[in-house]
Parts: sequence; structure tokens; C-alpha cells
Amino acid sequence: MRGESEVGLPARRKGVNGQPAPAPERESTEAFPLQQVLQEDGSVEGEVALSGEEILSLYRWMVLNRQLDERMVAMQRQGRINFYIGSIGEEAAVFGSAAAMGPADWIFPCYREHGAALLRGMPLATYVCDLLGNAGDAMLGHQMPCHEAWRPGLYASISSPIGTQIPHAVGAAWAARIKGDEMVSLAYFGEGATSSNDFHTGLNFAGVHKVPVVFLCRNNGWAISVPRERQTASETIAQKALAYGIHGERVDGNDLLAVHEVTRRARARAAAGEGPTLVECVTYRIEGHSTSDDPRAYRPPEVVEPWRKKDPILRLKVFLGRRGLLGEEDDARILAEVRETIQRAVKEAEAHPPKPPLSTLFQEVYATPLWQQREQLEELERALADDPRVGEARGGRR
Amino acid sequence: MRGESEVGLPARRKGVNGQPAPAPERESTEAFPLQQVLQEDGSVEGEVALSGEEILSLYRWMVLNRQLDERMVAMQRQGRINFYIGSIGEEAAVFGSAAAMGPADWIFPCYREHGAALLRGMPLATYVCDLLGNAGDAMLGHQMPCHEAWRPGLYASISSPIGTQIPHAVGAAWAARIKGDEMVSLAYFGEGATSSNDFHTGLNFAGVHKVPVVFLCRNNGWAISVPRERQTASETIAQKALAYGIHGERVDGNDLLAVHEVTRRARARAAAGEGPTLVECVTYRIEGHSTSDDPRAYRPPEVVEPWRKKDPILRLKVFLGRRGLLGEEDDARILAEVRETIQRAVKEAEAHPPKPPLSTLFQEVYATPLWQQREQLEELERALADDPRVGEARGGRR
Amino acid sequence: MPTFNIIQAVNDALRIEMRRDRNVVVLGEDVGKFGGVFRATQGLYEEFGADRVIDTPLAESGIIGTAVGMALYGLKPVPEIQFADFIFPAMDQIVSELAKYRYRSGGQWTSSLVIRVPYGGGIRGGHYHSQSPETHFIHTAGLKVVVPATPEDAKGLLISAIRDPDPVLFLEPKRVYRAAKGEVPDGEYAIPLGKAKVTRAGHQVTVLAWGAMWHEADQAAREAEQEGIDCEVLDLRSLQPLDIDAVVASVVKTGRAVVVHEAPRTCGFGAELAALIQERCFLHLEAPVARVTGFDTPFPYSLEQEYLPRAPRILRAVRETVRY
Amino acid sequence: MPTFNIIQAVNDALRIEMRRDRNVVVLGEDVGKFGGVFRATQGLYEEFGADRVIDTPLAESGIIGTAVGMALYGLKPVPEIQFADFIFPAMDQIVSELAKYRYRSGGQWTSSLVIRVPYGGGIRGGHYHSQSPETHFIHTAGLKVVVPATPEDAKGLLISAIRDPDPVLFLEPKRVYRAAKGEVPDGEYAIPLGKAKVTRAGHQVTVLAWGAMWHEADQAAREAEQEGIDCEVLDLRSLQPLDIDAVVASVVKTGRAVVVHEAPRTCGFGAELAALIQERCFLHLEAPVARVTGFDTPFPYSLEQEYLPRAPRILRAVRETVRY
Ligand SMILES: Cc1ncc(C[n+]2csc(CCOP(=O)(O)OP(=O)(O)O)c2C)c(N)n1
Ligand SMILES: Cc1ncc(C[n+]2csc(CCOP(=O)(O)OP(=O)(O)O)c2C)c(N)n1
Ligand SMILES: [Mg+2]
Ligand SMILES: [Mg+2]
Repeated sequence: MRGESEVGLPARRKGVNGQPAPAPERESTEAFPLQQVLQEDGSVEGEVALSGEEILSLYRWMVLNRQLDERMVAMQRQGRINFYIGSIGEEAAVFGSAAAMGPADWIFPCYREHGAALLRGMPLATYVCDLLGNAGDAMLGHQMPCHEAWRPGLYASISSPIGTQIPHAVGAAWAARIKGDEMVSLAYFGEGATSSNDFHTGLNFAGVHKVPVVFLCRNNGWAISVPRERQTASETIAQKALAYGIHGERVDGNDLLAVHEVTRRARARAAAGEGPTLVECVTYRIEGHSTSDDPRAYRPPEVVEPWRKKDPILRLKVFLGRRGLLGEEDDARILAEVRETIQRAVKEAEAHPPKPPLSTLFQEVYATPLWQQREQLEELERALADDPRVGEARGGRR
Repeated sequence: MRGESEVGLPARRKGVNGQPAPAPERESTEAFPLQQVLQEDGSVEGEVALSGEEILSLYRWMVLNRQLDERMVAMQRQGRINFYIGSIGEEAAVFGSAAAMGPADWIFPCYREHGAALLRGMPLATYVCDLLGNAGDAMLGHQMPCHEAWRPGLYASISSPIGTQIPHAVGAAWAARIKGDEMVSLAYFGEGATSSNDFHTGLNFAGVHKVPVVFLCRNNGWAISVPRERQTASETIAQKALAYGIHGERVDGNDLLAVHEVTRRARARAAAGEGPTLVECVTYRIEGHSTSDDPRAYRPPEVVEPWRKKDPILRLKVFLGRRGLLGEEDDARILAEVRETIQRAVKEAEAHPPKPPLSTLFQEVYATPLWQQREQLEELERALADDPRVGEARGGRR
Repeated sequence: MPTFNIIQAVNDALRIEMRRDRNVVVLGEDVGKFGGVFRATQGLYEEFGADRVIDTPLAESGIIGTAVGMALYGLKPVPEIQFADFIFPAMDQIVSELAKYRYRSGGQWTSSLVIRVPYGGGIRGGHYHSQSPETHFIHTAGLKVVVPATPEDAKGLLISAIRDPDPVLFLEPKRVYRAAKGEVPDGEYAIPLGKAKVTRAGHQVTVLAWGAMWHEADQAAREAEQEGIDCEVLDLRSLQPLDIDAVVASVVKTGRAVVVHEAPRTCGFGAELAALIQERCFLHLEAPVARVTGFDTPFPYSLEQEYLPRAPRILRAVRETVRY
Repeated sequence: MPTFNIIQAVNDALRIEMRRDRNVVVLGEDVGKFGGVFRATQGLYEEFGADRVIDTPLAESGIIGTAVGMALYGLKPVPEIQFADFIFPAMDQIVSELAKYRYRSGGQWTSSLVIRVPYGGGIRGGHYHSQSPETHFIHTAGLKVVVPATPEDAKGLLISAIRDPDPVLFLEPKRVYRAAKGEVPDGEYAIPLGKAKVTRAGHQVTVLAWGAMWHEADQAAREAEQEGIDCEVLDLRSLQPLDIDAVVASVVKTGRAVVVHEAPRTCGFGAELAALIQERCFLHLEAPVARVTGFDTPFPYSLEQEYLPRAPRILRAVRETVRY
């Protein structure tokens, strides 16, 4: 089915007696090569736009994010938080892209881009409060862990349903253009999300109206237990851009410099009115899907090994070392500092009362509560006053 | 944005310092040329698989379908039916594809393929009964006109929501493969439907599981008032196949022979386990969307003119004439016969009582009515017995 | 005051709000040059241009999904869903996103917009051009649901909906789109959401209705009067927020209630009204709250007049309730 | 008889039906090798292979849409929606297609399948892993809605659902997925759809519940007994068809009723039950039908225990209803 004979454009020009359409696989590998700057040995091909300080600062962020994820998983194991979903191994895809956007650009995250929220100024303690769902939670304890929102950083609200943020990113950027603002939105999602209804409508609407948006797909190979090849038959995710008449790019997602450059260029095109770009970051989900998942049930540990060698942080460290921007002791200091920072943030967060006040149950459903919510709050307050068990968890049912 | 300089694959191989992805438009015109057999002057390029008799018989069907559509629109104007949606100018896309499928293949229609139902043996009078929604309606008066189903012909049920039949076609063909039957399903839809959620999931599921199905898109240039170019930015519909790793073909939809050949080939590939094909039939909606529509409100009559010259029936007539298979008098006889056939069918259909019995309201909601339906039927019968107005339409409210 | 039908009233409200506030935009299928299949957006494309009157591709999920994003950025989108029956592809964006965006972000973000939805039967549309899906949205916390019955209310309620801080489903009774005519005040005026209207005062039985069925309830009440039955008729106008005080006040007075709606009976809004009334007026009730509704089937084609809960069936229920 | 939890009972029912009927297939996200995120399909992939235990791409609309097509062709698909909260992308395929296929083709075509849907709160999942969407489907004519509360019922009802000629939503109470254990008969047995179960006989007040909340109702009834209040508890098990006779018989006897459900109160199934009871038992009612439900907000995260209508709140309503 994929044979040379099947391309035969001349035959096709002759019309229906020609051969079937060329196999898309052959198209795509040519049209969408994997773009790299930082080789796996830490050497560089092509020039680098970012300054040494900028790279070093992003390295620091990636280290912090990695330490944070490991610490939070440990806290989940200790029962101090109920759930966690990290981005171990995908830090370059997150920070490389987020750092390439402008300060006025909006970010529409999935649930593995908390790094972008921190980069945009969300206090670490506030982030931890969201995980705890305590009285300090900016989300008022309304959402489960890892569903943070941070408006001051133009970082939208995360929802669990996959793909829903994609059309939001399109709408916001479209609105900005209507208002005459220069704003390009960045939408994050995994390769599993490319199967969603909202991926299709989001990219199609953006294509038709040339909306200034960057669609960033973290292709980490897995959607919980479903491998990339059972998610879609297209050889690359990038080629899906062809269905919407928009640009597509495929980049090594573990290469901070390449991700940054490709995103920067996509943003520039969008801002110049040349329309949206679908960026495929090829990376890998080294850990389980979340703390609720056990990957051993569906994938042999061996398959992960080759990817550990491609660790985006290690690669960047070697590069920075070579350039004389990072020595072992600097690195050790960074590690110590970020651990200390995390330690402090956890302490600060856990200082808040464990539960938000009862009234938060009914807050922000509507701008002002309706009579139903007012009555139900009173009803609940009375019930709780009579019987404290109304507010207590019970064993066996959790 | 579409400049030569932007292709630069070598540059791209060098990585991110290269240029953006090649503009999809340039890809597609090469990869998906418009396939033709029957030239507009009636001459033929390439060989023809169908026999003279087969072509003549399909010509007759197309003439009947055209006459039927014109007659039904007239009956709607006379108030004898409430609504009609025809396929004038799109007959080749419908008959060319339907005729290329096997007798055991299932058809999942949109609402312009009643021709396929008739070809599959739906009696013309039964079809007219559906339009009338009378006591002879096989749909029990449950659906509006042009939403016929015809199980004996393996012709599925039409629903108004756009695109929903696409995953059904995939599921049925998938089921056939699971059961070990050789069955390829044919899904019809317009280019507007390519924007729907179900187009995306249907093609994606079919691609991943190599389901034997032919996706036939009648690209007739319009979705009510929305022109093709505002439906999607991809230059061709066929190239959307690349997003799903499946075959794509683009064919002149007013060329019966080309549509037949491309569909036949797609069906053969599907049956051979080579997976689904997206076939784009380029045609045109020369009339209004339906009898409820007035295209003058959104498109100047002139734009339609060039397409009248491409009439699929005229083109086929010239071809048959050249081959000595159809003389003027034969053609006149065919016309007279089909008109007579339609006349008789309308007469037969209108002989049925205008309304189905009251009990049909509650039939086929569930295999056996629940207590609610039984009670509600009794309630209605009592009400009707006391006051005949319960069953009468009222002026001004229609 | 000009005499408008409901379509003209809706069109007038949209034009007034778009002139008043540059952030108001209209989007949907065929709403641009064509002015919408019901012509409710006619002339807006010419006056406000393609940037603010947007023809979208054929995807309700995309219409609502992008509208949510526009609203987050500060626009006030007024998307049109061509027929209520076609709102289901957008269900996830409405239920999971639009309704919960404020709540889930702890109020950091709000996404307020107005979804215009022609709904209801009686136009020979069969079950895909006739449904009344209000229950789905009333049951979804975070949404408001408004249904005008007259041109004057259509204009005043739509203006309020557009100025409201919460997402609103604005259901337009297409059965009486053109049939319901009336004088409509010039210029802007807002009718508050959540206020029912007593359209006929009476003391024997309360009839609760909205949208197209309010006209049937009104007709039934006139006929009841001939029989000496004195009905109080309420046009609820807004189902969420519901004017519970007006409902309770009327039923406490009459001691009897009949609820009318087109949607299927089971889990229709009539069930919620009956539940609320028996909770709050239990000791005043002299008869069960009666429901005159569409049947528990899809909406039919040929027998739609039999399906609709029109005046004759409402009158029967009124008689039975009064005689109970 | 083995002791199973609900997940094991569901798994057992699926295996039995797949062995009995080659047309039964399972599909959904992660249901294959992984055996489902709740492990309800564990071992089926190994026994029946990739053809009959299908991992799908991430699209609920595609899962239901293709399942409808499979059913048309004669298979009996049992799609799994990973969490009830994620059923909304499939709403159009369920409401517009699955529910109406038989009706709209005049019975020429039928599409019968069983959608397995873990639902409900109490697992610290926040509003996207906790909702109870039954109202949407009970309101949609053409669908059946079944909710087991115990392992024995889960197995017997799922077997009946798979053999039923109509499309069924099978809502599984994930809060008690593992907590609810009990003896489950070996081999096949079918518990008819539409039959409620009187799990405790009493004469003072009827408590209606289903799924996870039935356990809370049962608990409340035990506590009420300590106070000398004698409750009759019904586990409805099937919401559509509803066992109206059992409900009416009990309320006619007790004259009082309390309905319990997790879903938000407004337009929840409790409203329909209250409406039906006051329509059919009006002269027997000694107190209004009380509703103990989730609140009219999205499902919360931190305060979910406060949100859920658990035993203490049910007990309050029982007391108030008896004292009314
Ligand atoms: C609509 C919907 N269906 C199912 C789920 C359950 N679910 C949560 S994450 C996930 C996989 C997502 O994979 P991908 O998009 O690749 O993102 P990744 O987790 O790999 O970053 C699934 C199926 C969901 N959240 N939403
Ligand atoms: C989900 C949905 N949204 C809107 C409509 C209203 N509608 C009916 S036909 C149509 C245009 C369809 O265009 P296309 O798919 O190109 O088919 P064509 O009519 O051109 O054959 C629209 C928008 C619908 N039927 N279903
Ligand atoms: Mg992934
Ligand atoms: Mg079209």
C-alpha cells in the first residue's frame, strides 16, 4: 500500500486510470522533518537565538519543575495531597514554548503545563494551595489538584475534559484581533487531544479566519494506556495542519532551543497575520499518566529506557557545561536553591486551614447567588450545626 | 506566505533555521489533481469500465431523479408537501458512487441521496409517501420529508444533524469485519459536514482501525449560505485524508464515469484491507439549499451559470449520443416514461389517508411502549374524543 | 411605537446593543450576509461588518467554544444556534466549559455570553426542528435560561440577557416568531431576568406557561372564562432564575396549578415546578399540580398538532383541576 | 457464592455475556490491555481479543457514534465512558441518534447497546470526575437508565441491559465500586429492568434512592430506627422504566416520601418523582415530598462531603417529614 508505484503523479494526471493517492506517510516525512538544534550529545546545529542567561534561567526553571513534580508525587504518596499529574521529561516542550511567547499573550493550558503558570508569576505557594484545595486555594477548593488558573499571568483555567481549551484559545485571539490588540494565544494539549471534537473545530475555525494562535501539541506517545499509533493513523501530528490549510511544524520536544525557536517563529507568523501553526513537540511520558495510574499494567518498562537518555534537562546541562555557563557546583547550588524554594512554599501553603469556608460551595456559580443557592447554604449551615457528621468524610467510601 | 522560498526542504532539514512548512495549498494541487474521464464536451480520456447498457441505465436513473426533484418542488409550491430538498446537478456524484458499490454494501446517506435509495429498490410511491408523511409512510410519519430510510436496500436512516451518519458507517463496516462479512459501507455527506465533530472522529477511528469504508463528500460549494472557502481553509477536501493517514481522491463530481471509477477503486482497496478512502466529488448546488431557502439573499445568480454548462446529465447525453447509444427520440421516450412513472407514483401515494393513525405517535420509541406512553395515548384518545380541535392545525401558528 | 413580530424585536435588540457596545458580536451559521435562516440577524452584517457579524463553519461545538474564548477576552458574543435541536454537538462546551468557567477558576475568569436558540414545534419540522431542550440547561448550574413569549418581552429580555454577567440561553419560540405581533417600545429598555408576568388575574386556578405555549395557555384561559372558570395565567419568561415568589403567591391564592410545556413530560421543567409548588404550598393545595406537556416520545412530524399541548388539552386539565 | 465488589460483578457479567453471545463487544478508552481505569474490563482483552475488546481514540462522540453503527449491523456493543462527566462530547450521538434511530426509521432500524458509565461523587474527583447526569437521559425518550447499588444487582441488571432490545445507560456508582461488597450468584441470572426493590419495609415514611445514595438512605433508615422512626426504603434500580407501581404502593401506605439523589436539585429526577407522587397519591400525602440532593452548583472538590446528600442530611429530612 505504501509502494513507490503508488505515487505516480503523472499517471494520476491522466485521471482515474492512474494510481491511488500517494500514501500520506511518504508525504509527511518529507514535509515535516523532526527539527533539532541541541543534539543528544549536547552539541548544537545551527545558530541559537536565546542568550546564555536566558537559557540558564530556563534551565533553572526546568530543574525547579522537575524537583516540584517529584516532591508532589511524594506528598501524594504520603496522603498530603490526593492526586498529582506531572510533566517529568516534558519540561523542554513546556518552557521552550511558553518562553517564546510575548508577555501580553494568553496561555490556554492542558494539565501538564503548571510550569508555564509559574513562569508567568503564579506564586509557588499558591500553586501548592491549589493542590491542597485548602483555604488558600485561589480556586476556592472548587477544582481537583493540577487544575490551576492564574489570571494575573494570563494563564487560563484548566478543565479535565480533553481538548476543550483549544477553541477557547482561538476565540480569545480572534477577540483580540477584533479589538485591535496584538495578542497571540498559545494552546497546549497532548496528542490524545488531537482525536477530540474540539481539536477539529478549533483548528478549522482558526484556519478559515486566520486567527493568531499557536497550537502546541505535546506528543508524549501515550494517552493513559493508549499508544500514539492507536490514537491516529497519520504518521505525524504536524501533518494534520494540512487538513486545515494552516502551517505545521514538527520539532524535538526534548530540545529546549528547537522548541523555543519553532514556537517563536510560529508566534511571529501569527502576529504578522499569516495565520495559525500546529507545532508537534515529539517527547515522551516517562512516568505514569498521573498518581492514579500504574503503567506497568500496559507498557513494559524497557520501552521507556531510550527516552531517559533523551532527558531534556540533562541535554541542556551538557550544552551549558560546554559553553562554560554551568559548572557542577553551580548546578548543585541551583538544585539546593530550588529544593529550598519548594520546601518553603509547601510550608507556607500548609499553614492555611485545610478546608475553605462553607460559603465557598456556593460562590462564583453565578455573579450573585440565586435564591436556590442562598436557601441551600442556610439549609446546609443548619444541618451542620445540628450534626457535625454532615461535614465529615467516612471510611470505606473514599 | 505561499512563496517558493518557503518550501526549502533542505533548509528545513538543517533544522529550525530553515523556513516554515510548505504551504498546504502547494502540496494538495499536486497530490490531489481533479480526476476526469468524461470531458465537458462529452469526449472521453482514458478507458471506461462500465458497459454501454450500464451507462445508459444510469443515465435513465439520473433523468428520473432530475424529473422527480422538479416535480416535488412544484408539489411543495402547491402546498401538497411541506418541504423538499433535491439533488439537481449532483446526480452524477450520487449515482456514480452508489452504482460502484456491491449489493451487500450498506449506504449511510445524508439528505440528497434519495437517488441511491431508489437505485436500491425503494418503490417510488413509498418515497413519495415519506414526503407526504401519510398513512403509507414507512417512517410512520415520524420524520420530515427527505429523511427516508429503506432497510431492504441496506439504506440507513437519514437524520437532520449534519455528519452524524459518518461514524455509523464506520461502525457498521467495522462490525461486518468483526463478523467476517465482506461489506464496505458508503457514507455520503456535503463539504459543510467536514467541519462537524463526527467527520473528524469517524475518519480518525476508521484510519486507526483500517475500517472498510468509503467516505464520499459531495463538495457542492455551499452549506446553505456559507461558501466552500469559508467552511475550511484547506485547498481541497481530499487532502483532509492526510490528517487521518488514509487515502484521498479528488474527482469531477459531474462526471459519472470518473465518480464511478474512483469509488469502485476505493471500494476495492477497502475490501482488500487497505483501509478507508475519502473521495471528494467536486460539484455544485445550482438550486437553493431546499424549498425553504432563497439563494438570491446571499449569492448572485451569475455565479451559477458556468456550472449549468457542466450539467452531468447533458454531458452524459452527449457522450451516449457520440457512442450511438442514445438518439434524440430515445431520449424523448425516456423523458416521457420517467414522467409517467412519477405521475403514477404520486397518484398511488396520495391515495393513502393523509395522516397515520394516532397510535403511531407512540410506536417504535421503545421496542414495547412504557407505561408513560400507554397512559399518554389513552389520555390523548380521550381528549380527542371530547374535542376534535385537539387534532386540528390552527391558522397563523404554522 | 412600531408593531413588530418576535424576529423583528430580536433584530432590533441586537442592533441596539451592538450600537451601544462595540464588544457585542454575533456569530453562527448563516448569520452574516444571509441574516440567519430566520432572518433574525438581517442587516447587521451590512451595518457592523464581517468582524462583528461572523459566519462560522458548520460546527456548533466550535461556535460555542470560540465564543467562550471571545468572552474570556472581554467580548460579549451572541452566538446563534440555528435550531435548538442542533445544540447537542455543543453540549460539552456549554455544560463543561461555559457553565463552569467562573466557578472552577474561583471567579478569576468569567465567560458571559448569550446563546440565541430558536426552539419548539408547530412548524412541520419533525423531531430535528422542533425540540424544547430547556431541561438540560436549567439542570446545569451556572446557566440562566430565558424564554420570551411576546415581541415586547423578546426585545427587553434579550437586552437584559446581553447585559447580564452570567451565561444565558435565550430560547426563541419559533412557532410564533412571525405570528406573535405587538407594539414594541422604541430604543433601549431592559426587562429584568427572573420576573414572571401575571398576564391574567384570576382566583380559581393558576396556569404556568412560557414561550409559544403561553399563547395556548392564554387561549385556554379565555375559553375557560366562557365556562365560568377564572384562571390566573403567569408567563414565567425566565426559567432560571425562576420567579418563585410570583409562583407561590399565585398558587397560595388559587390553591390549584396547571403547568404547560412542549418538552416531553418526564423530567421536564413542569416536574420541577410541581415539586416546588407542593414543597411550598402543600397546605394550600386543593388538587394535584397538573402537567399538560409534550409526550414522552421524540417530536413527531405528521401528528405534531396532536403532540403539542395546545389550548383544548390545557382546558381539559384546567377543568379537571378545578373540579378535583 | 463468591463475594464480589461492584467492579468484579460488572466484570463477571461482561465475561458471561461475551461468552454467551459472540455479538457482544466492548469498546472505549483504555478498556483493552489496561482493562479500564477502574479495571472493570480486566481480563476481557486476553480472553476475547482485540476484535471484541477495543481501545479507541480519545473521542466519546466517536465511541458512541461507531457503537451505534455496530449495533445497526447486529453487534451488541457495550461502550464504556470513562467518567460520566465525559459523556457530553457524545451527547449528540446519544440524544439525536441512539435514542431516535428506531423511532425515526419507523422501526426499520434499531440500534440497541449498553453504555457503561461510572458516575457520582465521593472520590475526591472534583466536578469533572463526580457528576450524576441521569436527568439528561431520563428526559430523552428512547433511552433506558439503570443504576445498580449492590454487586448482585450490578451483575443481574447488566445482564438484562445487554439482552434488552432498547438502548440502555448503565450508571455505575463508583463511590461504592469497591466499598460495596456482597455475595453474587455464580453464572448467569437476569434481574428485570423496571423493578424497584423494597430493601426495608416500614410504615411511617418512604425513602426513595438508587446507586451510591441508596447506601446512605439505608444508613439513615437504621439511624431513624434508633429514634423510633420506621422507614420504608426503596432502591429504584431502574429510573427509566420506573417502577411506578412500587413507588405509589409504598407512598399510599406511608403517606410520606423523601427522595435522595446526588445530582443538583433543580430538574433532578427527584423533581419527577415528587411530581408523580403528588399526582398519584395526593389524597394520601400527609407531608410534602422532600428532596435531599446535591446542591445547585457544580460538584465541588474540597467540600464534597458537605455537598453529598449523606445519611445525616437524609435523617434530618426524614424527621421533618414525619413531624410535618
Ligand atoms: C473528554 C475526556 N475523555 C476522557 C478523559 C480521561 N483522560 C484524562 S487524560 C486522558 C489522556 C490524555 O492524553 P493526551 O491528550 O495525550 O495528554 P497527556 O496526558 O499524554 O499529556 C484521558 C483519556 C478526559 N479527561 N476527557
Ligand atoms: C448539526 C447541524 N447544524 C446545523 C444544521 C442546519 N443545516 C442543515 S443543512 C446545512 C448545510 C449543510 O451543508 P453541506 O454539508 O455542504 O451539505 P449540502 O446541503 O451542501 O448538500 C445546515 C447548516 C444541521 N442540519 N445540523
Ligand atoms: Mg499524550
Ligand atoms: Mg455543500
